[in-house]
Amino acid sequence: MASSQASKKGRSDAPFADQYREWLQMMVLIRHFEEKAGEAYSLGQIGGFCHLYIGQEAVAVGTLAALRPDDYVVSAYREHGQALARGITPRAVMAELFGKATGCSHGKGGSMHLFDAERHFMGGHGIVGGQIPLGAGFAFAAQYRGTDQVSITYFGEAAANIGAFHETLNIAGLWKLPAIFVIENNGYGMGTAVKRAAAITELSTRAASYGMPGVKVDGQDVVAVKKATDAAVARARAGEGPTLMEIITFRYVGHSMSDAASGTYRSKEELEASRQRDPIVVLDSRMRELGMLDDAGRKAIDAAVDAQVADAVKFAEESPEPDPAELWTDVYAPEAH
Amino acid sequence: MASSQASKKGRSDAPFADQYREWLQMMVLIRHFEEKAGEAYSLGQIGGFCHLYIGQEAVAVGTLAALRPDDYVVSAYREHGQALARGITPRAVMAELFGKATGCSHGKGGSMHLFDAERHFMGGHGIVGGQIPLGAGFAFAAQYRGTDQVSITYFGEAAANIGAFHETLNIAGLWKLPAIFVIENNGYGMGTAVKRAAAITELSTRAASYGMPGVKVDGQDVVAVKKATDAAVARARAGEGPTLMEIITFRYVGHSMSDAASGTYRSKEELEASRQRDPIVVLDSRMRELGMLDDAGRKAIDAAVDAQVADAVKFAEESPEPDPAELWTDVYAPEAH
Amino acid sequence: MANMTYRDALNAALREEMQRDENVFLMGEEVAEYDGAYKVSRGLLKEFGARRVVDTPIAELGFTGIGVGAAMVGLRPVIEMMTFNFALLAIDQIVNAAAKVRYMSGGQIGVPIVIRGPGGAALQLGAQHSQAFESWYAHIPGLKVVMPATPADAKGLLKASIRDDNPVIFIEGEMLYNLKGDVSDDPDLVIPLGKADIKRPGNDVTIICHSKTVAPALAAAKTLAEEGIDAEVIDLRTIRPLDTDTVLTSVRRTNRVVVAEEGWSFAGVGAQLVDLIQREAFDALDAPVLRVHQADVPMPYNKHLEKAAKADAPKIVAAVHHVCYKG
Amino acid sequence: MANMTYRDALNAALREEMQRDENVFLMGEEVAEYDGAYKVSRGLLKEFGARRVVDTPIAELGFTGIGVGAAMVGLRPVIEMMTFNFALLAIDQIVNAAAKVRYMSGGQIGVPIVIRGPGGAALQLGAQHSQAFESWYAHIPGLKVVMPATPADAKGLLKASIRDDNPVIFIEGEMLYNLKGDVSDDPDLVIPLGKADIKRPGNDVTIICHSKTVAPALAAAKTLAEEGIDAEVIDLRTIRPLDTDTVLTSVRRTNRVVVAEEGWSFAGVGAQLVDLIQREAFDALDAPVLRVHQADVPMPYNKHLEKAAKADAPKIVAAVHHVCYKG
Ligand SMILES: Cc1ncc(C[n+]2csc(CCOP(=O)(O)OP(=O)(O)O)c2C)c(N)n1
Ligand SMILES: Cc1ncc(C[n+]2csc(CCOP(=O)(O)OP(=O)(O)O)c2C)c(N)n1
Ligand SMILES: [Mg+2]
Ligand SMILES: [Mg+2]
Repeated sequence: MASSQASKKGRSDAPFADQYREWLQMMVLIRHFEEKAGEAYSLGQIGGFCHLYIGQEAVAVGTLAALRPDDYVVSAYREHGQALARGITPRAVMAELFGKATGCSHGKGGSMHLFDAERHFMGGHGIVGGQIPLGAGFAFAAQYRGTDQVSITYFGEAAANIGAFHETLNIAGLWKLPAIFVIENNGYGMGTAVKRAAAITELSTRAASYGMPGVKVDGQDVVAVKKATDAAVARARAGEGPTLMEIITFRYVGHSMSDAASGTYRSKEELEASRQRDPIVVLDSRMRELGMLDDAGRKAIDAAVDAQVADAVKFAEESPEPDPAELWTDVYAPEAH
Repeated sequence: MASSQASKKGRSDAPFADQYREWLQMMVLIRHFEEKAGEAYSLGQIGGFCHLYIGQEAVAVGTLAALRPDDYVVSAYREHGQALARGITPRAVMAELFGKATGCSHGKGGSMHLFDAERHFMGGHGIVGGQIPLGAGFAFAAQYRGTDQVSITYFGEAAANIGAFHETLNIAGLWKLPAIFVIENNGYGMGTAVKRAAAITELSTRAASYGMPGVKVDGQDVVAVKKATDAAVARARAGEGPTLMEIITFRYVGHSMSDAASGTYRSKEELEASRQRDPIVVLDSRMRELGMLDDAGRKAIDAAVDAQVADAVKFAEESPEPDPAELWTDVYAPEAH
Repeated sequence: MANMTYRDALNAALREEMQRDENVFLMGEEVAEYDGAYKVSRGLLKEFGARRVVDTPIAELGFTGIGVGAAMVGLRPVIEMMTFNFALLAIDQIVNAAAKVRYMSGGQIGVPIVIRGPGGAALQLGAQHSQAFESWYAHIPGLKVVMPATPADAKGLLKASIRDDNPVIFIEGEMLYNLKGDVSDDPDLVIPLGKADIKRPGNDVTIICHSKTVAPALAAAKTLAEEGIDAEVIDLRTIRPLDTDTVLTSVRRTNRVVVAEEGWSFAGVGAQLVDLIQREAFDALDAPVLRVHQADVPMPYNKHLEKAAKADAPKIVAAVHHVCYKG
Repeated sequence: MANMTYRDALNAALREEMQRDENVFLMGEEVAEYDGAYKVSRGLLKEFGARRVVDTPIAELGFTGIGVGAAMVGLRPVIEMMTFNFALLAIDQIVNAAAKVRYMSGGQIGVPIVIRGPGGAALQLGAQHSQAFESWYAHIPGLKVVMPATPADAKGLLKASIRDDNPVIFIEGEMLYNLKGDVSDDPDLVIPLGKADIKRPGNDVTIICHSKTVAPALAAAKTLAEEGIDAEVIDLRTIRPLDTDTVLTSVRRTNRVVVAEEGWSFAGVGAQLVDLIQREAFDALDAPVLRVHQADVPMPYNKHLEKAAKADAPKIVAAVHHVCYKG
C-alpha cells in the first residue's frame, strides 16, 4: 500500500501543520455531523435511506484535499462526507437531510442526492455504479474544452462488479480521460463481504484491463490518501490519463440507518478490530507526535465542530419546508422567452 | 499463442486422420454454405441482416469438436458456422435464412436467431453481449444439477467492452461455473478496429480480473483451437471453473451483407494479408503433408459439400412459408389443461 | 387459514414451491445470508442451503441473464430485484431474452422465470428509488405482469407465477410487506393469473386499482358509501394478461369509472384501461373515465411534496365525484 | 429550399448546429470513421474532426452516461444510438440520470442532451431489432420525445432538440432515411417542440399518427377520399410534450378518431391519446376511438408474417370504416 512511513519523519511533515489541523477538523466535523444525523434520523427528523460515512472520513478529506475548486466531484448515496469535505456548509447538508427548502438540493434530493453546482459537487447518486459514467463525462468535458480540470468519482467496492464500471473504465483508459476513479473499499456491500461478490479481491489490479495504473491505498491514513491522490491528479492534469484508486477503509456503522452495525453478516469482534485504526486517531496521534497538537488544541477543534453541528441542526430545524408549488418545478428547464 | 507445433510431427497426428477429414469437410461446408447464403441474399431470397462466417471456420469447428452433445452452445448473430458445426442440417439453417416453416426456428428467428433445442444450440442473439449471461446460466444449471455438462459462449472481441461481459465473467469466476467464454477476435467490430475500442488489445488478459485463466489461441489452426478448447473443457468438467479463450481470427467479408469487405475502414492490402493463413488451406496442407489427403480426396470433399449446399438451397426454396396463424403462436406457452 | 403479513405470505409461497419442485431456486442480492433486504426470504437459506438460495454480486444484468439462461434449460428461477428501480439495468435481458426466446426459437425453448421484488414508492426514498414501471413491462408481449395487493393474493399469485411456464414480472410493494391478512395454508391453493378480484362489490361507480392503490380505493369507497355512493372496487391483480371480462361487466353495470394507479400518467396502465373501456363499453359510459396517478414529476424527497405527489384516497374520492357529476 | 432525403436533412441539422455552437458534439458507435451505420453523420468527421465526432466502443450504458455527464457541465452532446433497441442497455442513465438530475438538484443542474437514432422496425430484422419504445420514454417526466416523419420536420425538429435545454429522445426511422422532400436551407429555421402538424386537413374523421405511421395514414386518407370520407391527418411530431390543443380542436370538429402507431398496443402512445380525447372531448365523440398498432407479438422474421404484424394503410382504412360505422 502507498503508505506514509516516510512522512513519519517530523521534518517532512512540519510545514503541513495547518493542513493537518484543517484535515483533522474536517474529519471530526464529518464524524460529529454523521452522529447527529443518526440521532435526527432516529427522532424522525430525517427520512428515507440514510447512509453514514463514519469510519471513512480520511478518504473524503484526503482525496478532496488534492483537488482544485474547479475540478468535478461525484459520488454515490454515501456522500455526506464528500459533500462536507468539498465545502458544502453543514447547514446546507443537514437542511437537505431534513428536506428543507434551504438544503443544498432545496429539499428535493435528500440524503442520497446532495448537489452543489457552484462547488462542482455533481451529486450523490442512488443507483450503484450510476455515477461512474457521469464522472467520466465531466472529465470528457474538460478534455473537450482543453482545460486542465480533472474529475473524481467515488464508489463502493461492490460497484466494481457492475457493468457501468467496466464500460466506463475501458473508455476512460482508451481516451485517456483526466479522471480519478476511487473505489472506497469498506469491505462490505450491504451484507456482502468483498470475497463473496468479487472473483478477485485485489480490485486495484482490475486497472490492468483498462490500460491505467491501479493503486491500493491505506484509507485510514489521510496523509497517505492525500499523497496517492496527488499522484493521480498530477497524471490526469498532465494528460496522461485516468487512475484507479482502491482505498481500503471501514464502515463503522450499518449499511444504512435500518441496518445494524454488526450481527448477521459481521461479528462484533470484526467490527471492533476494524475500529482499531481510526482515521481521526491516526492523524491526531501523528500531530501530537510532531508537536502540532495538544489536548487544548484538540479540545478547541471538538468545541468548534460541536458548535458547527449544533448550529446546522438548529438551522435545519428552523428552516422552512419547500413551497408546495415546488412539486412542479425543475422537471423541465424554464421556458426561454 | 497455444500453437500446434507439436502436432506437426506426423506420428502424433496420424491417429486423427478421420477427425481431420471431418473438420476439413465441415470447414469447407461452412465456407460454401456462406458463399451460397451471400448469393441468395443478393437475390433477395434472404432478408434482414446477414452476417457471414467466412474466414472464421476453424473457430466453430475446433471448439465444438471438443464438446459433447449434451453440452450447451450459445452465440451471437454471426452464428451460421457454429450452427452447422453443431450438427444442425444445412437444410434447416438455409431454410431459416429463407424464413421458411422448415427452418430451425420455424422461420420466426432468421439469420441472427438460429435455435435447435435438441442439439442444445441455445440460439444466435442479436444484442451485443446479450448471450454472455445466458451462457453462464446454462453452466449454472449444470452445476445446480450436478451434471458435468459445460457451456460454451461465443462473442466478438468488441463485446468484451460491454457491461454484460464484466458482470458475467466476475460471477462465473466467483462461482466457478463450468463455462467457456470464447472471444472470436476477428479484429473488427463493424468498422472499428480492436485498438480503437479497447484500452488494451490483449483481451485474454482480462481473465485476471475474474480469477480465471485466459488463453490466446491461433484461430486459423483448427488443431490448435481444438487442443486449447480441450483444456478449457477438462477444467470446466473437473469443477475447476471457467476459462476465457481469445481466439484470433479474421473476417474475410464485410460486417454484414450491407458492408463492403474492404474500403472505408480496412484496406484491400490488409484484407488480402489476413487471407494468407486460410484455416481451410492450413488444415488441407497439414493433411497432405501427413499423407492424409490428396487431390482426389479433396475433390471428393468439395463435391460432397457442393451437393449438400445445393440440396439445402433447393430445400429452402421449395419449403412452405409458415402458416399465417404462426404470427400468433409461441408468444406464451400453450395453456396447460 | 393463518393471519400473516404480506411478507410472510410471500415467504410461505417461496418455501412451499421450493419444497414442491427441486428446480425452483431463489437468486438475487442479499437473499441468502442477509435473509433478503426486506426479509422476504427469511429462513430460506437455512432450510434450502446456498445451492438454492443464491447471493449475487451487484450485477442485475448479469444475474438476471443467468436466471434466464437457467430457465431456458428447464430450471425455474425466482430472481429477486432488491427493488424494481434496479431492474432497469437488467431490462435488456428481460425484454430481449426472457420475453422473446420462445418466439424467436419457434416455440422450442421457454423461459419459466419469475422476476420479483418491490416496485413503486415507499417513504422519502427520492426520485431514483420511487418508480412504478408496471406499464413498461405490460407493454411487452411475452411477459406476464402480476401485482398482488393483499397477503392472500401475494401467496396464491406468487405460487401460480412460479408454476407458470412464462416469464412473470411479479411486483410487490415495500409499503405492503407489513400488511396483515388471512392466508390459506393449503399448499395446493394457487390463484390463477389473469383474474381480477372484486374487493368490494358496488353499483354506482367502478374503481379499478392494483397493488398500492387498492387500500386507498377501499378507503375511498368507504367515504363514498357514507355519501350514498356505492362503489365497486376491482383489484386487477394481474396487469398482463388483463381480465377484461371482470372490468367490462362491472362498467356496463355502473356506467362510471375511475382508474387509480401508483405510477405516472402518460401511457400508464390506466391509459390502457381507458382504451379498453371506451372501445368495448362506449355506449355504457355516462361520463368520461377519469384517472388517478402520481403527479407527473420525479418523486421529491421532502415528505410533504411526496405526499402531494402520490395517488391517495382523497384524490380517488374527488375523481369519483367528477364522474358522478357530484360537487 | 432544397429537395433532400430525411437522412441528409438530419445530417444538415447536425452540421448547422455544430457550426453554430462549439459545445455541440456527436458521439456513438461508428459515427465518425464509418460515417454512421446509416450514414446520418456522413462527412461530419471530415469537417469537425475526431474531437467533435467521436466513435465509441460498444458500451451504450457507458457512453450515454458520459454524454449525460458532459451535458451536466454545459456541453450539448448528441448521442447516436445505432438503433433504439440498444438503448435498453442505457436506459438507467436516461431515466435515472438524464431525466432526474435537474429535479434532484433542485434545479441547479440541467441536462441538455439529445439521444437520437432509428427506432421501430425495418425489414426482417427479427424480434430484437424491431421494437418501438416511444411510449416508454414518453412515460418519464423530465424527458421530451420527438419523432419526425418528413425530411423538413427531421431537420427543424433536430435543430430545436439540440437547442433545447432538456434531455430529448429523438427517434428516427430506418425506413424513413431515404424519404425525399423539400427542406428549408435557412440555418435559423427550427420547428418548435410540442407542436403537432396537420399533414392533411379534413372534416369527417381525425387520424392521429407519428413517424412511420404518417405515410400509411396519408395513403389511407387518399383511399378514404375516394369513398367520400374526408380524413384529417395529424402528425404528432412530438410525443412528449403532447400538443393536446391541435388534437382536441380536430376531434371536436370531426367527432371520430383513429390513432395509428408502430408499436405495441398495451399502454402505447395511442392509449394515452384515447385517455386524453375521451376525457376532454367525451361529448364530441360519435364513436369509440379506435387504434391501429403492431400485432401484440414479438416481430417475426418471415416477411409475410412481419407484413401481417405491422400497422399499415389498409388497417387504418378499416379502423376508419368502423368509427364511421361504414361497412
Ligand atoms: C443497481 C443497484 N442495485 C442494488 C442497489 C441496492 N444497494 C444500495 S447500496 C448497495 C451496496 C453497495 O455497496 P458498495 O458499492 O460497497 O458501497 P457502500 O454501501 O459499501 O458504500 C446495494 C446493493 C442499488 N442501489 N443499485
Ligand atoms: C448492444 C448493441 N449495440 C450495438 C449493436 C450493433 N452491432 C451489431 S454487431 C456490432 C459489432 C460487433 O462486433 P464484434 O463483437 O467484434 O462481433 P463481430 O461482428 O466482429 O463478429 C454492432 C456494433 C448491437 N447489435 N447491440
Ligand atoms: Mg462497500
Ligand atoms: Mg469482431
